[in-house]
This record gives sequence, C-alpha cells and structure tokens, in this order.
Amino acid sequence: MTLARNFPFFSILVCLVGSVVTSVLKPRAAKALTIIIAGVVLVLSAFTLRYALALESAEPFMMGHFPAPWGNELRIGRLEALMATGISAVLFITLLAGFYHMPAFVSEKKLGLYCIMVDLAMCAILVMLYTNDLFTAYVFIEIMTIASCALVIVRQNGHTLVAATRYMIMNLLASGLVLLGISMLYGITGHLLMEPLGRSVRHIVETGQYMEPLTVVIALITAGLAIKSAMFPFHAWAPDTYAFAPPMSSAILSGLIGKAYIFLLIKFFYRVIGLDVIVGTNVDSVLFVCGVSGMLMGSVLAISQRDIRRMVAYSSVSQIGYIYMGLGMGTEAGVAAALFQMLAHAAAKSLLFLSTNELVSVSGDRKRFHYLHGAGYRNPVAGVVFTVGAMSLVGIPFTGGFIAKLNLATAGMPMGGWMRALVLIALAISTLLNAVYYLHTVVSLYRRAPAEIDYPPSHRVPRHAAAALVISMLLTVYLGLGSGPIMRVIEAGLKMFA
Amino acid sequence: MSKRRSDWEQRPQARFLRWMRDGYGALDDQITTSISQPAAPRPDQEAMEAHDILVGTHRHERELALDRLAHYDLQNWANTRGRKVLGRLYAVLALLLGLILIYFLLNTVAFMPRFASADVPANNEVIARYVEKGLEETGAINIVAGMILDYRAFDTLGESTVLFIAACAVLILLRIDLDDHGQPMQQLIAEESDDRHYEPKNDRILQGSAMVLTPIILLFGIYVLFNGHLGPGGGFSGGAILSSGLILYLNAFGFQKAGRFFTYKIFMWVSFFSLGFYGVAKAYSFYMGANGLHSGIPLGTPGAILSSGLIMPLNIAVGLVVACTMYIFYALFRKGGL
Amino acid sequence: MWQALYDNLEQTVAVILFGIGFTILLLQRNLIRKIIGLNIMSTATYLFLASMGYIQGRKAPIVTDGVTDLAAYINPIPAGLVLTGIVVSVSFTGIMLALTVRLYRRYRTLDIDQIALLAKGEDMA
Amino acid sequence: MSFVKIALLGMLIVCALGVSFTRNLLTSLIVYMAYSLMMAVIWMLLESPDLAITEAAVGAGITSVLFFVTLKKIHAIKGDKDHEQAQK
Repeated sequence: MTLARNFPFFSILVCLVGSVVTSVLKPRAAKALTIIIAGVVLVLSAFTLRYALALESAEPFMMGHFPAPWGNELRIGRLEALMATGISAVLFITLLAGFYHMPAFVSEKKLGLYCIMVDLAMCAILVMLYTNDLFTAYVFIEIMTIASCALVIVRQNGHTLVAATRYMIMNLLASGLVLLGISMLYGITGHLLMEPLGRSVRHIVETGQYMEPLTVVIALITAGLAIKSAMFPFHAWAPDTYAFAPPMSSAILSGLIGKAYIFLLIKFFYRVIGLDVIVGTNVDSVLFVCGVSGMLMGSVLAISQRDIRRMVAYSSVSQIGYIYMGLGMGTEAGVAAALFQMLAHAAAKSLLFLSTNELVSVSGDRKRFHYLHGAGYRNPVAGVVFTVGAMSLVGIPFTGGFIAKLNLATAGMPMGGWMRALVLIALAISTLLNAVYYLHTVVSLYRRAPAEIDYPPSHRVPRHAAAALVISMLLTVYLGLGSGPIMRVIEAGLKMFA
Repeated sequence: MSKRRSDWEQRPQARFLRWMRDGYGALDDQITTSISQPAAPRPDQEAMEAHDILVGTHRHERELALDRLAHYDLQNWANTRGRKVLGRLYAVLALLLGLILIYFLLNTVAFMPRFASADVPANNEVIARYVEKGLEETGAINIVAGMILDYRAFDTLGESTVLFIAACAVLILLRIDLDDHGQPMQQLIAEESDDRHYEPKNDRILQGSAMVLTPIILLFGIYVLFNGHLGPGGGFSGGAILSSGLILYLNAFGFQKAGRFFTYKIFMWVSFFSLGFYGVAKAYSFYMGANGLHSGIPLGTPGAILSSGLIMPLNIAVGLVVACTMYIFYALFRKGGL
Repeated sequence: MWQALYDNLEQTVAVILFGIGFTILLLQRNLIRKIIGLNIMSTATYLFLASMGYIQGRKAPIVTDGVTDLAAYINPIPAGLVLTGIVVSVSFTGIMLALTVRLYRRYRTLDIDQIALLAKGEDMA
Repeated sequence: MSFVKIALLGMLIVCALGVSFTRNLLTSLIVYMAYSLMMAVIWMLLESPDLAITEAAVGAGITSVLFFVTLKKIHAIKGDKDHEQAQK
C-alpha cells in the first residue's frame, strides 16, 4: 500500500482544484499557479512511471468505495504513465516557453480565464489517459472540447471566431457519434467499465448475438474519435484552428489534445473490443488507407501554403496520418510504432509552433516566407530550435522523428504484400515531401534578409523561455538517441494493456 | 526569382495549387453560401487599384495585391451559377449521408435487445447491486441520486466541471472588459449594442407577477435541491429552477436591482466554494475508498432529510454551480457582464 | 425487421431523430438552426439511452415502502447518464450561442459560409 | 404500446422536421420548445421522473431562454425596437 499508487489521482485532482482556485486569483498569480501545477503534474507523473515500471501487471485504482463493475476506476499501467510523463513534460515546457508572449494575444483581464482552460485541458488529458471507464472518458472529452475551443477564442478576431465555430460544430458532431456508440455498447453489454466490457464483448463475439450492433458501435466510436483527432478526410477544421489560435494554444491543441483522443482510441481497440475483432471488422484497413492518404495529402497541402503557420498546421495533418497508419496495420508492432510517433510528434510539434511564433515576431508579425529571410540570425535560439524540430518531422537521424519512421517501416515489413509496399512507398514519398517544405523553410530562415523591409528592433527573449525551448529541443534529440528504453516500455506496456 | 515567380503564378500548375489552397476551403465550405444572399458587387475600382499596385515595385505589396485579386475572384465565383449547382450538390450529398446514416442505424436497432423486456444484457449484476444494496450503501431513497453521487461520483464531478468551464468560456466570449476604474468601457458598450440602454422597463404586470412568482419558484427550487436524495430532482434540476427564478427577477426589475446581490465576484466565489467543496469532499472519499479505509461519514436514517452522507451537501453544491452558471449565461447574453 | 423496429419503437424514433439532427447540422447554413439540430441530435441519443433502461411493469427507481427488490424498479444507470448528458448539452448550447452572437455582431449575418468568406476578405481589405 | 406514446413519438419526428422547414427562426425555436416538452413527457412515460424534471427545467426552460435572448440580440424577433432600427 504505497502512496505512489495514488499519484495519478492526485495529479488529476491538482489540476481540477487548481483550476477552481485559479478562478479567484489575479492574472499574474493565476499564471504562476498554472506553471506550478504543470510542474507538479510532471513530477507526479514521473513518480507514477517509476512505480508502474516496478509493477507486474496493471493496477486498478478505485474512485470511491466500490470495485469494478459498480464504481468509477482509474488504471495505472506503464503505457499510461509513460504517456502522462511525456505529455506533462511537453506541457510544462510549452507553458514556460509560451506564456510570456500571451499578452500579445489575450487581454490582461482574460488571462486568468485562459489559465483555467489550460488547467482543465491538462486535467482532461490526464483523465483520458488513466480512466478505465468509457462514460467518464465521454464526460472529459466534452471538457476537453470546450477547453480547446476556449483556447482558440481567447484571441478575439474574426478568424478565430470562425475557426472556433467550425471546430465546435465538427467536434460536437463527433461527440454525438461517440455518445451514440457508447449507449449502443451499453445496450448490448450492460457495462461501462472497460474490463467487464471487454469480457462481454468477447462473449458477444463468441456467441455471435448482437454482432451487428457491435460492428456499428466500433464504426461510430472510431469515426467520432477520428474526427476529433483530425484524421485526414475529417481534418477540414484543423488547419485554420491551429493557424489562427495563439501559438501556445496551437501547441497544446495539436501536440497534446489530439494525442489524448488517439490514446483513448487505442485503449478502446485494445481493452474494450480486442485487436483481433478490430482486424476482423476491417476497421483497421480503413484507418490504414486514411492514414496513408493523410500522410501524402497533408504534405502536399503544406507545400502549397504561403503562410508559415498554416504550413506547420498542415504538417500536423500529415503527422497524424503516420499515427493512423501505424494504428491501421493492426499489429502490435504497428501500434507500438504509432505510440512512439505520438510522443515524437508531441515533442516536435509544440516546439515548432512556439519557435515559429518567435521567428514571426522578429519579422514584424508577417508570416510570408520572404519576410522570414534572415530570421534565423535575428533570433538564433528560435532558429536552431525550429531547425531541429523540422529535422525531426522530416525524419533525419538523431531525432525522434527518424526513430518513429524507422519503427513504422519495421512494423510494416512483416505485413502482407500490398500493405508492405504501400507502407514503404508512402513513407518514402511523404518523407520527401516533408523535406521539400521544411528544408525550404529552414533555408529561407538563413537567407540574407532583403534590404527593403525594415524589421522591428529585436526584443529579448526571456531566459526561461529560451531555456525551455532548448530543453524541448534536447527532448526531441533524446527521443532520437535514447529510444531503446522508451520502445521497451511501450512494448511491455502494450502487453500489460489488454 | 521574383520575375519567374510572377510568371509561374499564371501557369496552370500554379492555378491548381491556388485552387488547392483557396479552393480547399471552397470545396467544403464556400459552396453552400446562401443563394439568397445578395451578391457582393465586384469592387471594380479597387481591383483596378490592385492592378496598379501589381505593377508597382514592392514585392510584398504585389503579393498582397495578388491575394486580393484571388479573393475577388473567389467571391465572384462564389456568386455565379456554377456555385449554386455545387451548393445543391452539397445539399444532396448531405441529405444522402443523413439517409444512409439513418438506414444503417435502423438496421442496427432491429438487432438491438428487445425494448422493455427483463432479459436484456443491461439488466445484470451492476443494477442488481445498485437497486438491492443502494439504500444500505448510500442511504439515498432515490437510487439515481445515489448512483450518480456515490457509485459513479467521478462522472458527476466531471459534469459540474463542464458547467464551470462552459461559464468561463462564455465569459471569455461575451464579457465586456472593465477599465481601470472598474467601469465598463463606454465605447465597448456602444459597439456591442447591449441592453443597458433599455433598463429597466418598469412594466407593472411583469413586476407584479414576478413579485408573486419569484419567491415561489425559488422556494420550489430549494425544495427540489434539498430533496434530491429523497425523490426526483436533485442538484441539476434544482439549480436550473433556482436560476429561472433569478432570471425572472432580473427581467422584471432590471440589472441595477439584481446587481445588488449578484456580482461577478459573487459568481466566482460561489463557484469556487461549491466546486472546491465538491472536489475536496469527493477527493476525500475517493482516497479513502481507493486505499480501503472507512470514510466515517454517517449515512443516517434513510428517508430523513439529513441522511445519506455526502449526497445532500453535494446536491446543494451542484445546484449552486448550476444556478450560477445559468444565471451568468443569461446575464452575459443580455449585457455582457453582471 | 419491421416487427423488430416496431417493438423497439423508442429506439427507432431515436435513431431517426439522430439522423434528422445530423442532417440539419450538415445541411443548414444558418447557425441558429445548426444549434437546434445539434440539440435534436443529442436529445435523440438521450432518448435512445433512456429507452434501454425501461423494463415493462417496473417503477421508477425511487425506493418506496422499503422494498429493495430488483424486480420492482427499472434500471437506474441510463437515467444517471442522461442526466449528465442533458447538462453537458446545455453548456454546449450556451457556448455556441455566444459564438453566434459574437459572429453576428461582427459580420451581421448568420450564414456560416458567408461569414467564412467575409473573414477571409478581412485580411485583404 | 399505448396510443399516446406512438402519437408522442410521431410528433417528435414531425417537430424535428419542422425545425428545418419553417421559414422564421422564431417559429423553429418554438417548435423546438414543443419538442423538448414532449421529450419530457416521454421520459415520464419511461419511468424516469428525474430526467423529466431536468429536461423540463433545463432543456425546455433555460435552453429556450438562451435561444430567445440570442434571437433578440441578433434582431431576429419581429416588431421589437431593435428590429426596426436594424431595418432603417
């Protein structure tokens, strides 16, 4: 009976109570409190990870006095703890590096409300990672949706309002599908917690009764979560949202919140339905095809952008495509590769959004590429950080992205004929396309600045923000160099998962 | 480079790319713009100016001008006939999608467990314990209240948080910022065309009936709130009834009078205390439960008003959050502040 | 199949309503109607869920006269879930309406596509 | 299956379609209110008084009030002062 097993619950509670306390604080104090909370969550998650590494099998954590089929539950396993640690580390760095330029986007009076949103988004992400209950997951999906909408609209101009409206409409549609799926699943199994659900689903598969509703349930929930995580054909809302929101919000939205939905989907596949059933219904092939087309189309669309933030936003679509491709392979190796890609992308993407903002702001808030010429000299830290992030997304060795692509390719090798060919070809083409636009951007960052444009006097980046950017760069490099232990944790975690 | 670029802009590949960029949005959103909306007149003069700039020397101006032209093109295209056809097509597709969805779901429903029969899968050991042991374990007569506030209390905690976060989101959207003296900025008020100018209306019939009705509604709300564990109702409905009483009062007597007892500060502090209490109380019971300790909260006699442990205080906390949220929604919509 | 649909009439109506709400959400350009469609969609889901808990001949799950017999009361779980859902959907309605008000103040129209076009034009002007 | 229930369920569908086909926003809103109230009655028939009371208070009450305020804000209600001002 150690204290460490309470840490997931404590980290959720800290966010929740912290957000309520934030509501009565002054903006400055609220900001400080939010950063402290993120730090505390990071420490708690790291301890949870240490605790989970020593566990033989995953451990349920009762929320209340009632065990599994009756009360709510959390579940502590290696994978959950690893993801929580990774995500909270990225969030902490994002907050450190991003908060200082928030006043440019948010009025002073509303900064406190913004902090509430960040806290609750973090809380919802943690719940999605740890929860063992489908309906709890639904409730916190809704919290996450509202929080992310609010993260966008704090910057109040026409674009963000339109983007947020689109975002809400698509996400509410998806929520409706998810809720319908959950209620159908409840109707045919009579459970809401994942372990008893898994047992009932296995029973259904064996007897064959209610098999038709089960297929529809899988389709509904997968479609809902895919829309929410901006999978390729449903990504229409994403680029605008990411491009117009304040950069810190974009980093949180694209880097972290999208990942939580995908993690929930993996949980649903593994723990509720069972990967073999998913493969039997061919949902995985659909995801595979969508993932591959997302990888290619996202890159093509990113090339055609002339605004750097929209380019980064479209590259998210392509990176999400990688994750869905791994997921769609329907094998353990594929899912493990997808999970690693999630970590690598979370680290690299938040870094890209933040450093992009630095580069744009030293270029007079103009986002076109030719204004960015020489931005790498005007703000050296941001230039280097952007370069490393871009390298990671392109997949250059010694970065997280390279290992992720390597893993995906390795996972694709044992697949049957056309799928293996498709994986390899798609990876090759997509890497090439990524290289086209990212390297083009990096090159233009280090070009000589045109004489006819007068740039604003360069402002000093606060030390802590620069340090945070550098740390996040190191994190990306670490994911590339020290990927062995992480992959082992992921693989062992997946075994514990089912 | 720049010269080649402007050549390139004219070529089909570039048009294709531009179509990918602008038309991207165009394909899924602009198609359906209202047919009835009057076409925005093509600003010929501005376009001419845009052309003038186009032959100017500055590269970024030229870029902007190109963009402007592309936008006019888009808007023009948006109001031509081809667009209408595409709009129809989108409508037909959406309709078709809806029909296909209905068809599949109907197919599913035909295979769902039979309605109202006792041997459905949902009728299992879970509800057996809720129904048979619920009274003993939670002390609540209303099994639903016992379920949502004790067995599955974490969901309900999340739900109260949804309300809180929604109120904060609406605050971000609609609250008019105060200036340094704590007064709303006059120019903002004028811009946002709020209801402050028409306050109060002093309608005698409205005020008379509000005088009679408000106390009754509030009393009923409190009754529902306090009886959540004994009968139908509870935090959510009670809170909604309370807030409807407050809204009636506000409508009859205006913001000046309502503002005497309900301000932004009070909203924040009430939410803070209710949600904080909820969070702390439930954290205590979760912690005790998870670590196998006894929570030591007496359940009391079932049926008495002071019974069933934490359920009644939690109901009150939820009710206060709901009432505050709904009232603040209304006040923000009316005048962008409290 | 028709017999099965008739037997599950509540659920049949619920999925039809869900489809109608879904279509309204996609088809209508007017934001207010979109929001109403959204509400119809979610209430349809709640009807679906609530119909799952009903059992013929049993009473509402409020203990009367101390009878705690499984055969006396209907399933309390769907009621609890729907209660949560209703509150969630009113929060969403509030936020969407607030967005609508802001968009209208800025662009003087409720047509989402028109608004998007106007927003794109804002940069150029 | 009682006649009342079938009639109510049928009316639900009619109302849902009505929202889409009415011309005036105010009308579709009132149709939606009727829809919510019928839903409350159906929940009463399904033996869920908790839901019925919540739907009546939240769904038909507060939600509709919010809709009405919005309609007033966007001058969609005919005959009020704002509407005339907006016309000028």
